[in-house]
Amino acid sequence: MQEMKSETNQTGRFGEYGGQYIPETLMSEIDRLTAAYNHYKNDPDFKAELKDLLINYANRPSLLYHAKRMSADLGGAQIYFKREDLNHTGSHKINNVLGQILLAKRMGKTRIIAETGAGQHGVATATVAALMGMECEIFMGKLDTERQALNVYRMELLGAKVHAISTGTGTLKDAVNAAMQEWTRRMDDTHYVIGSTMGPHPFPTMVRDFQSVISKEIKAQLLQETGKLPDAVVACVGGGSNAIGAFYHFIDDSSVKLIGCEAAGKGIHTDQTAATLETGRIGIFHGMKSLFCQDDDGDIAPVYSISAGLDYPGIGPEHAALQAQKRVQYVGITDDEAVDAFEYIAQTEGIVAAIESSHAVAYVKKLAPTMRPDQIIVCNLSGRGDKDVAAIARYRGVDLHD
Amino acid sequence: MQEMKSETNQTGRFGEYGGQYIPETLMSEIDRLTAAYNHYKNDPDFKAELKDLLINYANRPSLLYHAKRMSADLGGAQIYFKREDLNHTGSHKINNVLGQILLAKRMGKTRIIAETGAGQHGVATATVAALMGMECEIFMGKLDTERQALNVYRMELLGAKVHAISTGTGTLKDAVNAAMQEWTRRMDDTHYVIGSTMGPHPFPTMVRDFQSVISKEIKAQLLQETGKLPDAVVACVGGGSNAIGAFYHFIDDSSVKLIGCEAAGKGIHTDQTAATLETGRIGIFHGMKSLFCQDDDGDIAPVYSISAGLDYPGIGPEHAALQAQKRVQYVGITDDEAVDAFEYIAQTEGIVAAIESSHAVAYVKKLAPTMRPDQIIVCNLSGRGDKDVAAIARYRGVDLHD
Amino acid sequence: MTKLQEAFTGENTFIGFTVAGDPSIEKSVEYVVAMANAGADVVELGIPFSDPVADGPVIQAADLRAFAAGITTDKIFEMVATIRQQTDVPLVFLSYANKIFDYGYDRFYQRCEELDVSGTVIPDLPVEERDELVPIAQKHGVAVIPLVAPTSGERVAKIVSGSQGFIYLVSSLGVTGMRDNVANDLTTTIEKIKAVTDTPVAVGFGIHTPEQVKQMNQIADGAIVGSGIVKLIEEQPNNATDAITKYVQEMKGLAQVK
Amino acid sequence: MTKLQEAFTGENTFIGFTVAGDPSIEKSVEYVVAMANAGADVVELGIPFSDPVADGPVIQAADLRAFAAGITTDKIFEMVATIRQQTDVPLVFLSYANKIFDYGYDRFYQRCEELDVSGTVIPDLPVEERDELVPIAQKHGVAVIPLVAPTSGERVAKIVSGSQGFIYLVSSLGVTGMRDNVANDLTTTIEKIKAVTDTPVAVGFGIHTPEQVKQMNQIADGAIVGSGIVKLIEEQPNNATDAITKYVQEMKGLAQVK
Ligand SMILES: Cc1ncc(COP(=O)(O)O)c(C=O)c1O
Ligand SMILES: Cc1ncc(COP(=O)(O)O)c(C=O)c1O
Repeated sequence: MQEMKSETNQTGRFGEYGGQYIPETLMSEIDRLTAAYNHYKNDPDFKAELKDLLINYANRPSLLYHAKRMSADLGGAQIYFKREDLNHTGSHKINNVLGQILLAKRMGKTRIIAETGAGQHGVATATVAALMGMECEIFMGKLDTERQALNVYRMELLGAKVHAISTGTGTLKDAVNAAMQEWTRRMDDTHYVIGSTMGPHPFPTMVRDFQSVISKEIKAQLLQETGKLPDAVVACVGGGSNAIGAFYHFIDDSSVKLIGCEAAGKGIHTDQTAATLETGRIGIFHGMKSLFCQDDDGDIAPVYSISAGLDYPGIGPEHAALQAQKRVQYVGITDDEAVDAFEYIAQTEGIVAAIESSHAVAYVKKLAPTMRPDQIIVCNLSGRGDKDVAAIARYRGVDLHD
Repeated sequence: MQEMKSETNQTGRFGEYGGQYIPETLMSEIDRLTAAYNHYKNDPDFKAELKDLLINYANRPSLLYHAKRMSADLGGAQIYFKREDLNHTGSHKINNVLGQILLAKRMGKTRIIAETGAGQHGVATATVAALMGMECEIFMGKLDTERQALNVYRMELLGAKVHAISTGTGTLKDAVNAAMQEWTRRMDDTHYVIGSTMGPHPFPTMVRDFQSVISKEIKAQLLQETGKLPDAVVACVGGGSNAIGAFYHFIDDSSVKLIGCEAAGKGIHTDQTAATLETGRIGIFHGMKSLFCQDDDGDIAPVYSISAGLDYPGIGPEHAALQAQKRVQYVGITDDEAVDAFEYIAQTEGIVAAIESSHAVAYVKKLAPTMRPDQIIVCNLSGRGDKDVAAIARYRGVDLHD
Repeated sequence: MTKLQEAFTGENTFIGFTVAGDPSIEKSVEYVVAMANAGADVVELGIPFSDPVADGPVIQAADLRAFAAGITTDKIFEMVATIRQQTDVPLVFLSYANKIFDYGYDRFYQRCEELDVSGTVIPDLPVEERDELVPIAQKHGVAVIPLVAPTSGERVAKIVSGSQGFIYLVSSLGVTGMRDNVANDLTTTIEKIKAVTDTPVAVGFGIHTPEQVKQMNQIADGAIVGSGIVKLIEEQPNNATDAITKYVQEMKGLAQVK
Repeated sequence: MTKLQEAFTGENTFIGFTVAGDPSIEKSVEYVVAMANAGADVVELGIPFSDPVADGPVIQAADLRAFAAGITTDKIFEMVATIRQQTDVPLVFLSYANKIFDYGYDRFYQRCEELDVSGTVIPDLPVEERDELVPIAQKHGVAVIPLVAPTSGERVAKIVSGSQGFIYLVSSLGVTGMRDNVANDLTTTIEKIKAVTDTPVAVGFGIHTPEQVKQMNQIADGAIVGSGIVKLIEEQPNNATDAITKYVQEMKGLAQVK
């Protein structure tokens, strides 16, 4: 099973997926980044500084929380939540951002750019840029800046400049396009912090490595508490970073079922979905060969999910490979199921989880009752749901004039 | 200096402040509560369960974070932030709520009521009530429910019922009135979780004890990191719970300066202020003898602060006593200063702190440059500021249609 | 025998309550006098407070009307001076602790003494906190009327021992207001009180029919009616005299209920 | 010598770009033919993509116009068939990798071969990923035109070795668009290329004046103009033929700049 851990080769292939499909203009910079990453990831100084920031700034290790009420209520497996929502800035995004910006600093960069959808990754990036005294510009679809005006102001408050991108659908995909373009224009002093396990190599590998702290902690925490491995690990999948982070150190443990929950939106048989792994097909986009939601002619299709963080037409190449290898099972969770789970975990455990993470919780609700009480599910709570409360209210028909 | 630690006597007096000024109808219940608290606070089982919840649910210990960039920028003392903002639910309020609800459970209660202003304490209460499977009703001024519609929905999401109180000014003080009334009506199965070090004995003592984990941790963490005591501890003061929590274990250490920052609003010489310790006078209200903002005829005056959590016309009796003893210095921080500090810490350290906590940060900005680099200030970040971003934008004239 | 105790010597002892200054100082004087003339044995005058935690919506609204009319504690004493020109009915104040504390205990009770106010009912001053005030009130010959609640249990003896004037027995849980069923276990509480003291016991909170007044006068020494009267003022703020007169007469059993 | 290489044998070699289907299939055919007739040595035909990451706003807008006109890859091949009835000007496609990948590499290059399309420029297919496609293109005799950027540095040799058709040298950083100052260190890059291969070098991105075309033809083998032409279509979508003709003639030095 060694190859299962899908170590990347030189050009970042995971099976047939991955690669570096980007303009030549960026390739030298990407080469430099790859070299720098390969160097610093083994550099004791770099590792020590990153560890210190993870502990003393991001608030790691995050709790592994035994959800006793929910376990009892569902009447099956013991459910544990990995509480990435308790990280500084409220999601797993900070793990990756700290790693990349620290790396950028070592590379001599003074300016950081990033894309953001709902704003989580943008806020994390603006945060760490402020902490490290770096210039920061965030690219965000115009529609998203309107839907998430508060997050725009939050990033500005942190000292970042936010660009509203009106090309295309004015959403996350277009923000990535714009950030890529900006990087092409100016790379000498600038690092582009991609927010998920996507894009050209080395991003999918690098982001995965920075996020793999999640499964490393889960393994140690659960072993200490129960002396066992989990029977299943469940995580939501947008670009795939929190999921691969939660899966990584279990990939070689064949007894551990790994389940990725993608956003089915109104249902995978409707055109209002973002379930790339179930409905997409292989393609080349945003620097990688992977699975994408596309129309008949190879154009990227508009996608839909109630969750802005899962509303992306692609998937990280490592997930495409893990699906092909049948190592990870990917399931679609509808808006309805996610909202139900959002409410359920709030009322059962007093945790307001991100609507993204609620997709994973929704699957746990189905899975747990089919398992024995001596079995264990670990569900990654990738973020907190404060940002989602207004949208959930709207979904339930409650009009908030906030 | 033993008496400095202001151990309460039987009726909860701190010097001339404190006491139990409540209707006779409630007194038997208050007596039962006092007895229960005195019993369980020394009960190993209770202590163990609370400790477990603090660690495994509230995410304690909270970080003690060395703000190096801010220390360097201000060019004086080393600044450490106690990161209560990283607690589950985003503020120190959870420390107290966990303690009280656990106690209520031991007392056989099945129903929890609480007041809330901006919603922080209400959310924390609804959260823990959900966790412990207890009924929960929250009392909130009508005006506040309108200003904080999102927090109302959040509490409902957690399973709580929220009552909008339209009597009086429709704000926090009236919410307390209403919760008191409700408790008077129904106390057999109901515990009233007061959210700060206020109200009749045993609340000011009990809430302080539950919050004193803050200073206990600060002391241990700082000793471990620097081998020293801090030179100053700074905290914001609304009812006074986070401040007393941060001060408590330093009260006997006379070398440690303790500074409480209250909300001066538009200025302590205007009528738009909530600076009780500087502008209030002794009175009897909400079950305690303490300092209150009052008009000429002994009626409670309307108060004002940009910060909903500090917008209260009274102060916990222990603070009134600590001021009288000159053990703690209380300073007023204006809206302007607090908003500046809110922006400053965001841009310097990447931390979006609560506007309440920003009052303490504002004073640190003044204090640090007057101190030597080998001196240490610990500032309590009582909560996170996500809830305040919209209000700060409005304050800065930015119109967010979120 | 004090003036207050004397008030409890007749039939159907009735204490009427109104908020001082509701709806105006003049009218409020008129209504107090009307109550006295209609046969009220004691009149309880509420001092409005910004935060009347122990009161229900009817009395809270009366407080707001009184504030709108510009009421202050000083003006209330002026009001009482005017009332005293027209009646010597025993008067007691209902006041939250802070109003008295902030006025100054000594100054307050001195004025009470001057104006022949017999007692004070302070809902947020339980027996535990009474000592700071009772000696001062006593010095001026003013009773501090203790409240006993259905929940007082073992506390009763401590509360009523050494009491003066009368004892205010809260008829049921909760805040003031009109209730149809007044709790029935009052008898037990009254027995507990009577075991300790012979200070008269008046029952209040939730009483609003002549039958209730009669019933209370059987098991206790008097009845207090608050919201019932305040409601009449709310209904016709400037013309409540007749209604109040009739209401009090009915309560006293001096008139037929229509 | 291939048809493409032949195109680089004259003076002022000029490659004109337009987006296929902008603003309509008919007009797009007309504009390609007009370019050819006006003297363009090669016409580069952009295949619209939903997410043209390497293009500036002018070409992005053209893509949208083409999509609005219902363009698809199949229709583009039909377009080329029509074009081929009127001109045998060398044609190359500018396409993002996914459009070709999704159409099927073999199927795509087979159609190119059938329609005498000489090459493909794929902005998001760097040398690292070329191998999956080049053998197939070669089988069909279609050139995969490599892009070299000012930032390519040591990568140049690897990129251009074994190249066919021509080499697309990106004149300056960033995406396509009109720029006034074309970077001057092109010469160094061209020298690096020439040290490895004699495949012709055409410079593109940011070229829009006849002087720039002349200058590029001095230091390199040809110039590519994209946004300059697309802008003319944007200005008068249905009547751009004359403007395009004149523009191409000026670029070729066949007409005076007004
Ligand atoms: C809380 C949270 N979870 C999950 C995601 C999805 O991203 P990924 O799949 O990279 O973890 C996001 C993205 O914004 C997020 O904010
Ligand atoms: C974050 C935060 N800090 C401080 C306070 C003030 O309360 P206290 O003075 O009891 O700490 C509040 C009250 O809501 C709060 O939410």
